[in-house]
Amino acid sequence: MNPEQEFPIRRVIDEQGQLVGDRSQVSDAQLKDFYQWLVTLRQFDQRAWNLQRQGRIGTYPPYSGQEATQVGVVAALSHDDWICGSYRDWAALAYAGVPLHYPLLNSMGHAIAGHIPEQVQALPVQVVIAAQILHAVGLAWAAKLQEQNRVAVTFFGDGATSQGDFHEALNLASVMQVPVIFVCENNQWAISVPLNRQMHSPTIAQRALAYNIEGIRLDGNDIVAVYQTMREVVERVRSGQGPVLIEAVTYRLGAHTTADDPTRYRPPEEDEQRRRGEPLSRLQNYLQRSGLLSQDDISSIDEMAKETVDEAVQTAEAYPAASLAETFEHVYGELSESLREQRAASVRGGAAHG
Amino acid sequence: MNPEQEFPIRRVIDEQGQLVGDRSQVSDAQLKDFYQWLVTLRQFDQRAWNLQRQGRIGTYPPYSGQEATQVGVVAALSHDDWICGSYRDWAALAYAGVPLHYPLLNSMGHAIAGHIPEQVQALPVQVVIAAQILHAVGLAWAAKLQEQNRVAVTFFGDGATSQGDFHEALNLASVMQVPVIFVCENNQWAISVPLNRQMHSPTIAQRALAYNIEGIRLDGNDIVAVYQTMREVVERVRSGQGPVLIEAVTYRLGAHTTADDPTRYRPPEEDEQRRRGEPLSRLQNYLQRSGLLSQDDISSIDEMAKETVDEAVQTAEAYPAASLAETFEHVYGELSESLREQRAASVRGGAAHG
Amino acid sequence: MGSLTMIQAINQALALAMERDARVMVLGEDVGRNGGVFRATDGLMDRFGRDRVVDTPLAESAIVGSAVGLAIGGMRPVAEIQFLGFIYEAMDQIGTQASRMRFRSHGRYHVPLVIRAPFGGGVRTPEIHSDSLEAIFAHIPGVKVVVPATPYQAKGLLLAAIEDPDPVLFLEPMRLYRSMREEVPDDWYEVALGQARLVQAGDHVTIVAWGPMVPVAQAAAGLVAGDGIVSEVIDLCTISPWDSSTVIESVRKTGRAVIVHEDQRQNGFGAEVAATIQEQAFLSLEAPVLRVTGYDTPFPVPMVEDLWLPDANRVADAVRQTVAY
Amino acid sequence: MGSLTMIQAINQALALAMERDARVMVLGEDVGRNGGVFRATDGLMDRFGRDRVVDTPLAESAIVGSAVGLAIGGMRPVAEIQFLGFIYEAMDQIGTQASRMRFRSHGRYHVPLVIRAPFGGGVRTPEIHSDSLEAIFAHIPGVKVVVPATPYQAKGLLLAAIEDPDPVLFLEPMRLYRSMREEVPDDWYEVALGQARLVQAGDHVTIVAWGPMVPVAQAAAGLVAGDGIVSEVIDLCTISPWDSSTVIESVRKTGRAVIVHEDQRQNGFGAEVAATIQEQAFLSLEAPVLRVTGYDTPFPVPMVEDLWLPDANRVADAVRQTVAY
Ligand SMILES: Cc1ncc(C[n+]2csc(CCOP(=O)(O)OP(=O)(O)O)c2C)c(N)n1
Ligand SMILES: Cc1ncc(C[n+]2csc(CCOP(=O)(O)OP(=O)(O)O)c2C)c(N)n1
Ligand SMILES: [Mg+2]
Ligand SMILES: [Mg+2]
Repeated sequence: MNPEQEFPIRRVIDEQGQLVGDRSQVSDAQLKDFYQWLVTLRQFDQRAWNLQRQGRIGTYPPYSGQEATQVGVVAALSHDDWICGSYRDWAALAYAGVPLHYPLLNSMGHAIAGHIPEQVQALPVQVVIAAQILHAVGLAWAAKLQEQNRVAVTFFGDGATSQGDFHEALNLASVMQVPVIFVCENNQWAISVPLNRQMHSPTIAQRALAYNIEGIRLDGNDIVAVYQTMREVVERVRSGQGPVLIEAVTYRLGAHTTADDPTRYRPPEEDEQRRRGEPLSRLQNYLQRSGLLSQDDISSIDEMAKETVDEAVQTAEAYPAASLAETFEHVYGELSESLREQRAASVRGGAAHG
Repeated sequence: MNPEQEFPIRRVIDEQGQLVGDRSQVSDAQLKDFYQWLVTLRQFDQRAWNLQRQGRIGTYPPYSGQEATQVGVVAALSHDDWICGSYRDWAALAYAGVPLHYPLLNSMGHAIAGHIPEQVQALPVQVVIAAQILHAVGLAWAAKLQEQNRVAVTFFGDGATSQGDFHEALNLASVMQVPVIFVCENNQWAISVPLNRQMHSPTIAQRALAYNIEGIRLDGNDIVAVYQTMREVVERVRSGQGPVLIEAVTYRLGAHTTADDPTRYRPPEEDEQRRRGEPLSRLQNYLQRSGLLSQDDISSIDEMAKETVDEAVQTAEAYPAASLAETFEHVYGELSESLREQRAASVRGGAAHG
Repeated sequence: MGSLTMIQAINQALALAMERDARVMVLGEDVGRNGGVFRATDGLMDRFGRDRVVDTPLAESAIVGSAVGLAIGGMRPVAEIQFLGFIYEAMDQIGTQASRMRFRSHGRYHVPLVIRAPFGGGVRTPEIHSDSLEAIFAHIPGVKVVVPATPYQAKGLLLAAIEDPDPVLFLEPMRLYRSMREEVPDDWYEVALGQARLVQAGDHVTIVAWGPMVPVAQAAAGLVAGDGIVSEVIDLCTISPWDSSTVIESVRKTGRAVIVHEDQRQNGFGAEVAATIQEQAFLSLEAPVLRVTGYDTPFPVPMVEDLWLPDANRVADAVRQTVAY
Repeated sequence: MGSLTMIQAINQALALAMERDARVMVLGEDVGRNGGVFRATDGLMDRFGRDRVVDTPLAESAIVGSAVGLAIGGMRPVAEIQFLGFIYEAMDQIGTQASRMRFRSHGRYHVPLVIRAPFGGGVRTPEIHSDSLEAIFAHIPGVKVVVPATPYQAKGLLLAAIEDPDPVLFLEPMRLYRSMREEVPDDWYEVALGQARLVQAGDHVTIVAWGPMVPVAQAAAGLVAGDGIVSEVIDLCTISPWDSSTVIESVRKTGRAVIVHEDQRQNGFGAEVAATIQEQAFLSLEAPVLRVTGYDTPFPVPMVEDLWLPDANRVADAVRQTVAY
């Protein structure tokens, strides 16, 4: 078996922004909306980076380069489909309806950042690599049992595929034939570990063969390929045809987090080459090339994005501080006697030495 | 991909004992020796079952039906290759040189049963499903680093393939390209769970595709297929060509353990059909058919086996009882102060109420 | 009302819960067709179907991790870990996932999940099958830990656990599965989590135990009664959150305490009980709080387990020692 | 002799061990090219090559499980778990495998394995990264648990751990990695495992701490010195097996004890220390043994962690309370 042949990369718009496939499932309006999202999300990501550098927020994990995958996937979902992502999936959450100041609250250390707004069906971001993959299987399973016609989507990295939970999740999902879509954001790196030290196989999609489920490899920097493929996959999965594994081939443009220095481990040539395919300029090129986007449009979208991001920053910075007392509230549904006493003591302690 | 086509079952002697392939890599003498081992091991297994029924030993996990795989694999190893098996792999250990009274000591609850004799390179039997697969990877890795020219073989069940450790082990082994051979004894059942509830894929061998390593499916009830394939595989693995996954298709003739009642879950028809291929009668049929084994041979081999088994039972039953004091000896290389005190107290307590 | 063993009481509780609430489901290894290796789930698959009684693949992390999703998604999963010793495979899904979803989501989600697991010695199992691990889970905020000691308690506590909005580890002492019968009402009833049970009242010493050690504590109380020592025996029932008030009140009365657990001594849950007693009943204490426990070795081979396990004699010795102090 | 931070001392210890013994190897996530996320393994790959400094796939169970095999196979693996909070993924390989190979094989095999892991708060990490779990491992027979509190200690303890024939969990307090410098000999030296360290002598109260709480205990001792209270501060250094003699001896002298740990309170290791003190120094105790600890909640969000963590004031309050008892 030749995996690269068996799992060809689906692509509709190439690195230069040329149409190389069928884009009949995505309207011009949709594409322009995607563009606006990608611009806003990119600006946000860069602003967050800067805020961290200024000491205004804590550790932040940038998603730049992966926006097309995150947005394209979520765009193909219904509002009550489940989303279970990792720390790097704030773009997906934002597109799903989580306000943009949430990731900032998160990096500022506010507990509320985990409280996904009620109208969004998503779990809080996951830090433990691969754990959320099993939650998605369970959510999809619950949906199937309750005949809810919902699917669950889970995002995870290339590194996550090495974890036992990845394997156990795909196996269980295939045995139970639950409506879950596994989206691997293969950004080539797990912190400093490149894909070829993570696994000996050329593709991640081929792991689907182990579970007798469908595996699809696509260009994760091409939002059209992502969106169109997902539309098709979501429909199939929703209709009960079992789980699907998607490998979205993409690239982490920035550092792993604000605490990381990728120059320690990324060869500059490879970096240079990989950056070329990044999703935002690609989409912009295509839209400009096909006359769907003028220079004026670009400026005004940039402007609007800046406003949106400014607002998110202001909201986050104006947010009331988290309190220690709150920490005791959500350990259990009810405060135990001992926790009640500890909470009281913590307040007294604070008062005594405030 | 059609897994059953991609991974055809290697077979040399068929269920009726007819030669259907090339057996040039195994001599007549070797075959007769195998036969003697299979007879002895089968008798032993049945005796152990009876001993448990008589209350003379505790829980015992019979291996009947899987002897060809266990013996055929070990026969292809060198003396210093590592063996890491599960609770059901006493036939493998016995063939490797562990005295036959060890499994009895084990089921009688003697601590010494874990002390594999010095001349055998094997880990004690493993109860936690799939944990030993990682140990084998580490042992193979150590051998590679120290240029020892050793391989490691690990046995595990079909159920074990669902565990995270299985996946992590195969992935790590393929990345590090260590000399390990993964032997899955696919006996169709994990206690009461049949293969098709354990996984959605028709074969276990196809899991090799996920790791870009070689996968081989063979008739685990055909000792010639097992032995010849293993000879070839061991040589390749020893020469540094990376790990191999072997699916030995076999059948657990008996209960999961003496505590299990398979009539609760095994459909009689399927059971009936599966039993037909069992390794001992198959080999006997072949040997008789080809004039290598007379009725007299059979009787005398049975007789010898009985003696061997009798001796094992006597040795085990004469073995001095384990003591509580010993329990403290091998927790750490040295007894801590606290353990020393506890040991002393345990002896006092025993004396006071003896 | 019937006279049931603990395993029957558990089976009945599961059936009742499934009957009453269509969201309740059972999943685990061999829980379906086989009815569980101890028959805790016997008959449930025939009665409630394959959708609600699920034989899972052999993967504990998958069992618990998917159950977290099932619970958030609206079901009420009761997962079985075949033996507690194998729960380490699911440790992350319990310790950083099930236990933290409520906390992580600042109250948006919670995980009404019960994880049942047989544990403890006295039945001569192979390695790992007899390990006691309640102390480890008692140290993890966000999960509750329950250990029944009688058939009646088992049913009522299990039903309360299934109704509880948070993850509950329900640890079943294997050696008590069939060791005694007790009258158990046929209907639904709950025994509240987090409350200790006074097994017998006494004035001279408080013996604190749970699960498999409750009968041992009772037997010890019987032995020392011959010496004129009247013991108060308390069954904790829930290890986390535990009912320290009942224990403290008792020790304030008796002035002496002996804690009994089967688990290893070092940092066993007895340590927490002893530490709390001396903190909160210091001035009442006439003698050090003693612990009678398993030794700090792995659970031993079957041949010596009876010697390793705390028995009535060892407990009685400790009681005499503390009374004579 | 150089003035080193703890992270430098650890790096030096690893380099020294690898230089001296070709069997010593380092494996884990990002330990190679990147030198570890805290730079503990910085420069080792360049110096000792890719065979001995291995960037593994992202799989903790594989890291520990294969290291068990490596150790039995003749190597001396030093595995890194990137943050202690992720060690649950390897729980089975630690709790039933590394810890039991000696026991299971009745002494035929042993596992000379060191597992290093940064832990603890004070550095505003995302969720799970700051969890303290020493109490859990202290409850598992067959592993040792070491927690250094200074650069000198860190190097000497790590070298002793690498020489030790049994699995050692070596837990590195993140907040002490770069918080202070200390003179550290360039050469090989060992600080024996299992021995507590007298940080300062005193007569009025014994403060027991380890790792990240040692500087806090010292600061508290400074605060109460103003009230005329002279504290004896003891750094446990090794949590399992722990040096109870040193602690008991001290409490017999001072009659009072305060235990400080960052980990949650319920069944934290402080429970074992308190339980043991009252057992063995009962007649010397003038006041209950107090515990100053993290609260029984998950480690909180960065914004409140300083309030959650025990600090010198909370410890000083407890000291005053016990002295005034
Ligand atoms: C179980 C676990 N182990 C280790 C870590 C530390 N860690 C955080 S991110 C990361 C790399 C993840 O790589 P990948 O899955 O490819 O996701 P990416 O960061 O590239 O999005 C590691 C090792 C963790 N968070 N969880
Ligand atoms: C981690 C773990 N989970 C559960 C068990 C209980 N258990 C013992 S054997 C077994 C089935 C194993 O099936 P398989 O791997 O096919 O091996 P077989 O018994 O058929 O040889 C189970 C579930 C265990 N020993 N370890
Ligand atoms: Mg990645
Ligand atoms: Mg099997």
